[in-house]
Amino acid sequence: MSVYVDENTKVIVQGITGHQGSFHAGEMIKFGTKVVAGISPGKGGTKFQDKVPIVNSVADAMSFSPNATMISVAAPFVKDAAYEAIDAGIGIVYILTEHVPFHDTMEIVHQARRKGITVMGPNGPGITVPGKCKIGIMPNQIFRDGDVAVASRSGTLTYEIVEAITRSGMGESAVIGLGGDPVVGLTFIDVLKKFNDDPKTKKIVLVGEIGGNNEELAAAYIKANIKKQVVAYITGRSAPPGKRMGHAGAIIEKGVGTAESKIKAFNEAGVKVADYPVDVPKLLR
Amino acid sequence: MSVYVDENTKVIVQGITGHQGSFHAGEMIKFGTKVVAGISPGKGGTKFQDKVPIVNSVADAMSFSPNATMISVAAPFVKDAAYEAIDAGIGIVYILTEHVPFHDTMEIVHQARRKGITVMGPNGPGITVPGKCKIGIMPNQIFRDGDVAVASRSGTLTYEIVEAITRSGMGESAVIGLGGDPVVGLTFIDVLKKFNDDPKTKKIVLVGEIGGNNEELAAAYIKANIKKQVVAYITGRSAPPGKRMGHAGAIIEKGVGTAESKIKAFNEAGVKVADYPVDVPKLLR
Amino acid sequence: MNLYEYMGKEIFRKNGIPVPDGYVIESASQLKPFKKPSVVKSQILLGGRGKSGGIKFAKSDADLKAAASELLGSKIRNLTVTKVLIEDMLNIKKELYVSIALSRSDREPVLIASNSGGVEIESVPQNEIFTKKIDPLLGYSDFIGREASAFMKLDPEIGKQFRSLLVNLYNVFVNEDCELVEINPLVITGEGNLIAADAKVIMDSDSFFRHKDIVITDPEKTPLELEAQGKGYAFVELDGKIGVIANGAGLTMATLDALTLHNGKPRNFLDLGGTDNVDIVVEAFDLVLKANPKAILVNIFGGVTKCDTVANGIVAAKNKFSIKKPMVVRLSGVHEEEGRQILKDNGIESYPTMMEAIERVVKVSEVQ
Amino acid sequence: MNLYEYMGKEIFRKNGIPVPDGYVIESASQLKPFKKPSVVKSQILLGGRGKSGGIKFAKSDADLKAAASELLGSKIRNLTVTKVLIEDMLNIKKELYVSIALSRSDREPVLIASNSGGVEIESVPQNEIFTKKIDPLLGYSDFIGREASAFMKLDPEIGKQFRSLLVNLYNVFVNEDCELVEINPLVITGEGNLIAADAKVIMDSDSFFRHKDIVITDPEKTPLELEAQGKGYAFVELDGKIGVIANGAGLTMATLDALTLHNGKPRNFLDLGGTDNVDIVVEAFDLVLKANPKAILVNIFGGVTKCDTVANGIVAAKNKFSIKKPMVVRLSGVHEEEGRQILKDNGIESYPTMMEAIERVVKVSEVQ
Repeated sequence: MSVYVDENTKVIVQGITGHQGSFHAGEMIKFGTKVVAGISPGKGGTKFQDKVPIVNSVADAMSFSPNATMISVAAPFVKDAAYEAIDAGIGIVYILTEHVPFHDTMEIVHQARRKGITVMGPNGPGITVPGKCKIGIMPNQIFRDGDVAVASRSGTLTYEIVEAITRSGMGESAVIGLGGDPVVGLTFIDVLKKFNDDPKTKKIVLVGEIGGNNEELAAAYIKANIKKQVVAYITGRSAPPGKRMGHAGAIIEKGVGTAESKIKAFNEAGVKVADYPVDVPKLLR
Repeated sequence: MSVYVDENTKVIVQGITGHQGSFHAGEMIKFGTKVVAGISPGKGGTKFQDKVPIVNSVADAMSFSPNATMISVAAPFVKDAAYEAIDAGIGIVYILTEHVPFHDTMEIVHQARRKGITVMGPNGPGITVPGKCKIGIMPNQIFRDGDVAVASRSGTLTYEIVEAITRSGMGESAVIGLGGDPVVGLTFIDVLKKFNDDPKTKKIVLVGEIGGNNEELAAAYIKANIKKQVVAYITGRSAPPGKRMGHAGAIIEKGVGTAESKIKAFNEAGVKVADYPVDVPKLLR
Repeated sequence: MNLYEYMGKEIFRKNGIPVPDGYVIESASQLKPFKKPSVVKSQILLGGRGKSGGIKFAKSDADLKAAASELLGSKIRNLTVTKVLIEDMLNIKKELYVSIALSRSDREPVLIASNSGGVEIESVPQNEIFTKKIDPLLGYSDFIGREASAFMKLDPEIGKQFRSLLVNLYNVFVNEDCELVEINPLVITGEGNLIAADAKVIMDSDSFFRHKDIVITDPEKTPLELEAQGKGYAFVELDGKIGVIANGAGLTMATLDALTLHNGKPRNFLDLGGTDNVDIVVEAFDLVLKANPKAILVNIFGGVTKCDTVANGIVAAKNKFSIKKPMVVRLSGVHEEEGRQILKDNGIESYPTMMEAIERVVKVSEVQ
Repeated sequence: MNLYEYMGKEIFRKNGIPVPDGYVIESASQLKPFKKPSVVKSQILLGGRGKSGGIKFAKSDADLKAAASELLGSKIRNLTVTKVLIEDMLNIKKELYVSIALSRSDREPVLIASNSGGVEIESVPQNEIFTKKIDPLLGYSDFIGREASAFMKLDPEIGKQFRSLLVNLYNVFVNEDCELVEINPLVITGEGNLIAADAKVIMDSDSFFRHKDIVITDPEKTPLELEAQGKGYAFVELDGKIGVIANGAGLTMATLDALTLHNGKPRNFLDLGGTDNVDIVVEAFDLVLKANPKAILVNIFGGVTKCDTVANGIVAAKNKFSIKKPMVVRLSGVHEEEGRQILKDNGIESYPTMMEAIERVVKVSEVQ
């Protein structure tokens, strides 16, 4: 097993007949991902692109032994779709959808944790292991097989950095988007553990942003546990303090969350922080 | 460790200043149980029987490192008390109270399972390991240290059978009441596993009753997994069919639940079933 | 506690589950003028009311009056009909089945649904029944209804109504603390609507402290059982002749079992519970005596309930009610010797073991 | 989305959380006659309103009129007061603090409470602050309130009111999809009542599909931001001079960062999102032009959004709005070559890397 997924990962797509679902399912198939079934209630019995069977429910898709699902349904229906996947016991639940109410995500994440299931997203680009499996919406052509693992809280910015890595002559062992919402399934620490255990991964890139304390916790974890080289980029340095979580947020996250705090934490953990996305490959020695 | 508890088990009592709580806490102390603290909101700082510290919350009692709690609060407050104990991470939550709505118990049991916590009861007599620890309301004087483990869905009837075992010259390695409610924390199978793993236990007695399919499942489990001698007694043979769960119950439990069904299942598993409580010791070879 | 159909339907109505328009009467004088073809349904807690003649149809005012008059006061399998429900007749296109029930072994609710309704669900083949456990910490979620609808091959419009009904049915199950909510048949009408033609609701009586708005007298209890319930006793009338007082539900049931195996038929089940109070014992005798048994057996294993307290209660009851009927008492456990001495001093026979007492009471009841 | 105090209090009132009697006005002519000593509170979304003069007290009708007239239309730290809340003055005995907030790292709500209210909670020592995570699958349970009350050393009667308030506060947090519900101060009155003297409520705007009854215009957005929101763009006005259009929130933010590090000040944040539609690009230019920047930077990493589509959009916008201001475009990724050719054919300069484009736009904006 590579990081979370590999060439044997069988993927279903909840909402495969939707605009986003069908486009990205098609791209995933082009990438080489084993898309074994699509879900579209009421359309069971038809096929996607004349090949992939469409069924009415995740329960019906279980005969294809899926290990992962991509959920691409409208935000109000995401919680139900995720519960359906968790109920069926699918190990990886990736939620493409944006604008999911975070109260729904909280419940999804807690229920998934209870059942030992990994949630990726919502509102993230998914996961790509070059040459093996892509689940999500990252552009197919930016990757090259290599030894740099990337985890990011962002979408397009991730592609920018991945492409810079690829252009520099290096390649990627895995690229994971955590998701841009206030509440998402994965933390940097979750992913760092996987990167650390993956023999193929030699170098690690973390792409963080302002808000929350995910980066600060990751920095402390790296200092204590990670021997592989880690490089970071933090976006939002120039953002005005404007939107905050009110006073209570400051208490919960103990005054952290600014770009300065995150950069400082990384520097203290021996993690070099790039000023520009394009600088990331230069810092990877 | 004996079955669930032993001489090192530290017990707290939620509701220690109540009528039932104080009486049984006193009896448990006489038995030799290490009662390390009692909970009674608003009475923190006082003592029970001039020895046992009383505190306001389970959180406050955690400084005494309890492993188990006895909940003896009025039925409407049981769910909250159980959640409090589970939240604090106490490994064994015994609920003495009767008339707890089973919807509350369902939630307690699911939450406890999620956190790896054992629930005993509600509406059961608790657990006794002679010479080591008693949590609950079984009369102190009926036990003798021995090698017979008893699990029962009943209260007083358990004492009747335990006393018969003791009078016959044998003794008990552990006695557990599952609780008499429609929904309880433990099944016979849960307890059989513990009895099987306990080196001191050589013989096992199950005291069942009509309703549900706990006994039938236990019989199948015994047949497949248990080498120790098992003897059973089933009460309710003479009960009129009167109270049933409606038609749906029959579907769920697939036609089982009668005394005949249970006795048949036990006989097929090689478990002798006593006609009268007093016959149990005679069947223990 | 089992609710009458009309009570269940009232709960359904409040929770957005469609039921036929209707009203309940206790006397034919309460009948409203005939408007539409109607069903007149006896309110008794029995399955198969139709087959037993408990349901009649009315196509005219005369029909309606005749049906109501005939049913009210009639006996159906030993139960007297005191209320009938008058409802608009449905244009039935198809009958489905749906219920949510407690699974004791899984400790969670189970949804049961079938395309084959209107018959006893036990008679429907397993492969035509959809079952799905519902996690009580999560509750109902729409995918469950989608799975059920697909299994039942419901057309999209009916499937939509069905899924919306399931949301409400689960709310009833949870909010009303039910052991069972069952709709059989759930009717698809000719007009394409889904309507609950029947309602079976069993509530958990332990939950009544949070349903104080509901004042219900358990329709399945006898007057004596209701009196006992009011006084806090677990008491069930049976059809034998030996009155029974014991402590603990299991021991009481074991006492009835042992009596039965000795060819002695119990008159009642009465569990004293775990109290140590003379008055509780006296009150228990009052209830048992009202059931008019031929003999009385008291079977006590003393623990929280001490034997001497019970003995004092027996003596007090004997004096208060001038009991002449034979009484056989078994006392064992805490304060056994003191208790048996008290009884002996008052001329009441007692035994240390259950078996001796059982044998003795069966014997004395036979000579009565 | 941050709610005004009066909106939060309306939600509190509906959910059984005690708030002072009061009403909101937008003009002094809406004042009701003076009855009781009152507080006149500017409805602006700023902490420390009191210190900034945004809260006034009225002990007479004349006071009231003076306070309302003075506050309405005044500016407090750059925000214009358009509404004031008139409330009965409380007889304050003590001030507490309580809130429920989302903890992003734990992905669950956290209860925060302190005996020291009425000041910024950040200024209260850690050991005087009670915090407790709440499991979203279980919700609030009374033991949490008991622990908090004991920590805060509330007397039993106030503790009871506090626990009942927490039940309601948690309901608000969940049912209204809040990121934060905060009461500071939570007042203990001389009469022994617990009353929410302030209300800070932040709702999750992604949840608005299930709060259709609530029609709220985000009070913190500028008119141009509201227009952009209505058109579905993530758009924020800033105080620089370089207009920015990029795709993806992270890339857009990184673009602003890079501009800033090059001493170029962005005029706005505009995320095109992941669409592949010429009109979306044209509309984005409309918004950015309304902000009147000195130059415009477009930074696209093509994926779902293809570079040639964006290029066509830029050309269309240039023609439609007759744009004369300097534009610098960076196109990279899917259909990059085609896109850059389209721009070249229309006399618009473009670069393959972000850094080149940043350096160029900073340079051209300086000469404007």
